[in-house]
Amino acid sequence: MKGLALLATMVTGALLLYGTGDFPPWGDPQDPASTYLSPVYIEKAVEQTHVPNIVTAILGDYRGYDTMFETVVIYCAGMAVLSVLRRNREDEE
Amino acid sequence: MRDINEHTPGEDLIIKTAVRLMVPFAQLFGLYVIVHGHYSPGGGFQGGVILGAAFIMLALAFDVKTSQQYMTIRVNTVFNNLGAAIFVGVGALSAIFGGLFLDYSALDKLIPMGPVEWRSFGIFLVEVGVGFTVMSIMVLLYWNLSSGGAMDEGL
Amino acid sequence: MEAVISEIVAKYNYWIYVVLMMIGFYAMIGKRNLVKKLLGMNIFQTAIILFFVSIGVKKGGGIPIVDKYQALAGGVDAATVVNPLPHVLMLTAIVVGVSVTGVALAVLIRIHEEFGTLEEDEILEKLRQ
Amino acid sequence: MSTPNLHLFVLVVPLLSALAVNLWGRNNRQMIAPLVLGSLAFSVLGSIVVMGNVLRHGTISYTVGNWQPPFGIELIIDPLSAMMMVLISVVALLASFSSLKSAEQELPGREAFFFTLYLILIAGLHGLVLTGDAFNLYVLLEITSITSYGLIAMGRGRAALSSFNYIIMGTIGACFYLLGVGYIYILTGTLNMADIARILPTLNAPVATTTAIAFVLVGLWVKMAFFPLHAWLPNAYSHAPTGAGTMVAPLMTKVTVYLMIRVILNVYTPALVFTHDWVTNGVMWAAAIAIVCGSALALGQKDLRRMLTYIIIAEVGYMVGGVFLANSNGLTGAILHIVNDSLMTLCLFLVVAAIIYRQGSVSLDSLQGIFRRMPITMAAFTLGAFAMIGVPPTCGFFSKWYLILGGIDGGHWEFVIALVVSSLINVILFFRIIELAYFGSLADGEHHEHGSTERHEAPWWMLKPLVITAVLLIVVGFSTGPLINNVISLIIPAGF
Amino acid sequence: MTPTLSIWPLIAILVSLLGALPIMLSARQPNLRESWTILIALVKLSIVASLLPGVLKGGSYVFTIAQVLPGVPIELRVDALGMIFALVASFLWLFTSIYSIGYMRALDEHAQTRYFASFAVAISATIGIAFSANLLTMYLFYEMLSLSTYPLVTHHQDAEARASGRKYLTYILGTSIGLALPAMIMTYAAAGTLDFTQGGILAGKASPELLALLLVLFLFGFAKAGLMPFHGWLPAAMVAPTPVSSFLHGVAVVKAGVFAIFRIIFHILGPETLQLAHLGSLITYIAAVTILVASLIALTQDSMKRRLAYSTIGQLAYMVLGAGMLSATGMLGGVMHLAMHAFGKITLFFCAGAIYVASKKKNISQMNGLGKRMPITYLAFFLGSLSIIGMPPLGGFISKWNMLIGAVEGEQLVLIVVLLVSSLLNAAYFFPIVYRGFFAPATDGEGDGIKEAPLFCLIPLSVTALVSLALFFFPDTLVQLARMALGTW
Repeated sequence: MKGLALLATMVTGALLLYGTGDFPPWGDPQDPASTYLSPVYIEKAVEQTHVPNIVTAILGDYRGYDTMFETVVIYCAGMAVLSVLRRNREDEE
Repeated sequence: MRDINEHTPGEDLIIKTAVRLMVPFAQLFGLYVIVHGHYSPGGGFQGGVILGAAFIMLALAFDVKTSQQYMTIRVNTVFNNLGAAIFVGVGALSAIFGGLFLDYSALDKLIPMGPVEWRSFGIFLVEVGVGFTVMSIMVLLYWNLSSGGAMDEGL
Repeated sequence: MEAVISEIVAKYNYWIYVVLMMIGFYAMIGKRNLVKKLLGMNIFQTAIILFFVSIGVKKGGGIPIVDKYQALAGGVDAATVVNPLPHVLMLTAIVVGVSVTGVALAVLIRIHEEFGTLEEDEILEKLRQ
Repeated sequence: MSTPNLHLFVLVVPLLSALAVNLWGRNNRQMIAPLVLGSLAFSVLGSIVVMGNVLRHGTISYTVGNWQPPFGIELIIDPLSAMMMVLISVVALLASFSSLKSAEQELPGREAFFFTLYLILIAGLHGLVLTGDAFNLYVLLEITSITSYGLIAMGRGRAALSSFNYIIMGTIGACFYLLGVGYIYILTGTLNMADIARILPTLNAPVATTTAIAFVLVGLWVKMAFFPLHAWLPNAYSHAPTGAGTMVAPLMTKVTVYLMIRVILNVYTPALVFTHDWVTNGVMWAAAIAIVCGSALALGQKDLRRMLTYIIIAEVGYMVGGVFLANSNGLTGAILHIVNDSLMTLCLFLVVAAIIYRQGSVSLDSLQGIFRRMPITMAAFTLGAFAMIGVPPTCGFFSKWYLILGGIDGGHWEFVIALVVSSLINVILFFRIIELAYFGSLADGEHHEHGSTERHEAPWWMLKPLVITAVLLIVVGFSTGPLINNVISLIIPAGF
Repeated sequence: MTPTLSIWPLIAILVSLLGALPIMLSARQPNLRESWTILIALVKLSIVASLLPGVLKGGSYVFTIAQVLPGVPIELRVDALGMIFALVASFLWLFTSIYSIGYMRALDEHAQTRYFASFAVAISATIGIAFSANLLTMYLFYEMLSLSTYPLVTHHQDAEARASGRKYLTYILGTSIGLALPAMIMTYAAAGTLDFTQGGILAGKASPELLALLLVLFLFGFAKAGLMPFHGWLPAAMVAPTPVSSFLHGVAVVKAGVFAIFRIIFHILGPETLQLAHLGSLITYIAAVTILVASLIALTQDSMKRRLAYSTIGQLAYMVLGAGMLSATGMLGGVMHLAMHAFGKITLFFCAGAIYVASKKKNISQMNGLGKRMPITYLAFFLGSLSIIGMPPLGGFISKWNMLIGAVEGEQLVLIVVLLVSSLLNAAYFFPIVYRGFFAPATDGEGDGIKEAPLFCLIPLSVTALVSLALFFFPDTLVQLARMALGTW
């Protein structure tokens, strides 16, 4: 069991590292991640939303849909915990 | 070494007093983090967690019941529903007012103050909603997990 | 050899996150104690967060908060600001992680009430009877 | 409300009514049923209208917050997702009738929480089929997961343990998916599905691309309980509260299969996924084994609901195999089977719910001669069983037809044989029960038709959806041709 | 002559399908229920008969129910071959219903409503098979027939009945799903259509190997035809009440299997195509073996119904044999035997049932001297057995004669021998029964009170016996239909 788990772990890790082979070097200003979308966000966010904190702008507006569901997720977590633990009182009564 | 028969729950005096003193400042700070999210690191989640932490401090220093004097279960329920409702509601509202979903600028038809300003304000609104939900859920999680769902004594 | 070293040095962030993640992953599938599984899960998610945030890094980039009026007047030079998108994503991921942990803890409490233990082997033993 | 947002209201109305249920339903339970049924009925109507629009005016691309993609989050409503929306809302509505009953019996005092999670889960499923953004998909995946963790953990006894295993496996799946997305993001710098599909072929980063694809697919396979990764499903679904199983079992795995199809067709192009033959063949073999093992394990079960969970695993094998046949017949069969299988599973789980409601157990020996106690339920069960076996003209036959046809086209005989074998095993599985139910006990000496003296049928509240579902099985079966010509054929990419 | 669009075929099917409802609803009043059954049977027979003249003129009626798969609708077509089967089935159903009333009431069977209802569904499935326009539709009704007869086989609900019910399903569904379905899909993949067309749809579209594979899959896939080694379900199914055995397992179900094989050979694979691939002998040899083995086993059976069952297996193989000769005369004989055997065999089963009702005797060894007490029954039995054996002046002679001619034309010596030998065997296992009945002295004290079975039983069996007699003198319509079915007129 443990051996199997260890093997699985090693294989996964090796695969992940192997996958990084094609990546640009870390923090390279020219890598796609920081040349395709992010410049537009950085340059446009303020004038489009009047929010100098770009992270907030993206979080609240550009990707507001994500954030909405994120709120729902934590809401669900609360409800789930409540409903899972609530049973005790029923059983005691 | 506190006396077993002593009924006032929680830890010793110093902690209680310290918590009493800290809670208002913590809450103030939490509010600041929420509303100042536009201009500095912060926003609904961060502020909400800090606000929640304030109540959790109460529950830690005294016990869950005590913290429920400051935020009753009913209020908590209202808060977490209200928060989610604000966010979804703002989105739905902007869709109803002719825009696309979550397109705050569409709310300009409701109160004219300029589409871009509305975007900024809409972000603020949803951040407040997020803050409500996160705060109340954090407290709720602590109440339940610490007391195994009974929501009375706590740790 | 040189090439490999330089490769690793150029991307050591990935190595760190992979190692961290594998610790968590092993705990998740290898450990027999449910709480350890849960902790492994948290490490796992933390590793992913580290990974994403490290994507956002940009040499010579500052924090993604700019001066509003200056930005409105003269615009912003993208080179001076790190990539904000990964931070946004990770805010979401953190919240998801917290939620899952909360639910998992609640479930663990129920399991402990049900079986009186959190050791998987003992639980399975109890189930067999 | 304005039509361009209708599909979002299909999602939002259940969400808001979930909040309402939680807020007001705790104290007065009369609130719950109208809220749940009303919102779900609305989403049924809405999704049907959306489907009509899509079929008339073609695919809709919608951006939340009115930012043009890839900056905002894009929603894609093409015939496939429209069809899934209709399917989800219909199944959810039908299931909710029975869930309301069994919840009030099994979870007294907790219905409010139960249906809050229930409705949010449905909303999450709608979001999943709508979204056109890789990361948004992850968030919604987590929503559906967390809600179902909660729903499952509400069950009695071992439910908590099963739920915990599900949490671990589900998180692994979701995180693998997230990793894959991260790799894609590093390579392309975008999260929009259409954008990724446009950029990815132009890069030459074979290693990273392959890794990304592998992790995304594996993550989804964990979520849908594809063969080697299926261990969590039977416990989770058979220990869940009856009301939860009735809705989760038909929808969750099918929607995940839909996601896999979506990812393969619209994120990575088929050209990138089906590059290596050994991979495709491996998956085909895994699917074949999944089908055979799932059916074989089902044979060993002593409890109807547990038996059905293993059949679900086999059915997942059907669909994954159908997709990886990588020919149009196979894909058609897979998509068709998503529809048919969720209806069949719904039908059978509704039967289970009805029986449990009446006699508390569905262990095989408790089904002795049950036909004379619950004739309508068992009649519907028989129809569902025929569909599972694949007897024409029930819908199950036609999807199986396409899958086998695709298997023959692709020359994957192992898959064809597995399909046939599993149908045969299903014959044994279900006729074992039918024999018990119909010809089982004549212990009490009265040898005359209709043991109406002891007849004890489930309440109409649970029977109505059951009967409707059973009829749907036939109707869908007969409308296979139109369904394929008008909807599914529009989805099959030209390369197939 | 272009096919005319007509809804009557659909109605002919639906009338008994929907008729099941009033039968179930009138469970409480048996008389009403039985009169429903008779009424439905009459209506169905008249509808089928009303379609006959058009078919005799060379026309055909089509009706498309639904377009389920591209190129494969669920469609009904009434042509000559189907007409033969439909006529025989609906005609005999009428008399079986009458007979059932006598039988079931005399024995006071339980669950008669379920019995009559499933019977009604079964007959609609049979007509559906007869009127199907393509393989998919036929497969649909074929499965419907299997499933609707399952409750009839398990009717008694005791351990034995359930065991044989299980066996029945295992054989029938197992083969139809395991062999026929893949074969059908392969055919579709190869030909792109499944319509029954004169001369087959696979001409030039399939390699000889594929053809051989398909042929074998289909031959055994339609296990209702009882070709060895897939015959085991038929003797097992004899636990059912006698009307079921007589009609379903003497006529409808088994003939459905043979009919399906006819459709495959004539209209899917195509005789010429098979001829080119030299596959005719394959069919004939499988059939020949079945004939001989089945007849030999029949000799050893003491239970009346089991003996009849094995004789049925043998006779079914005759029809397949005839079709397998792929020569005009041979095929003609095969097709005609479908009808001839139906009348003969149902008579025999009716007699067996009548004897059981009158004397509660199942085994031949106990039936000494019964003939004197129930002369009509035994006379009918005699006629029926003559027809099966194939002696003039009974219908069976014509069909067997044609097959013999076919064998001679084809210079297939083996087949000639098989046909002659098996006829002798048939005689060998039928005549003893008649002999015991009339001439063997009744063991003393036995069967004093025994007299003829109730009229409800007696009329049908005498009618069917007379019909098989009449078919010898007036076979023209049948011959014409058969020729049209084979396109050789």
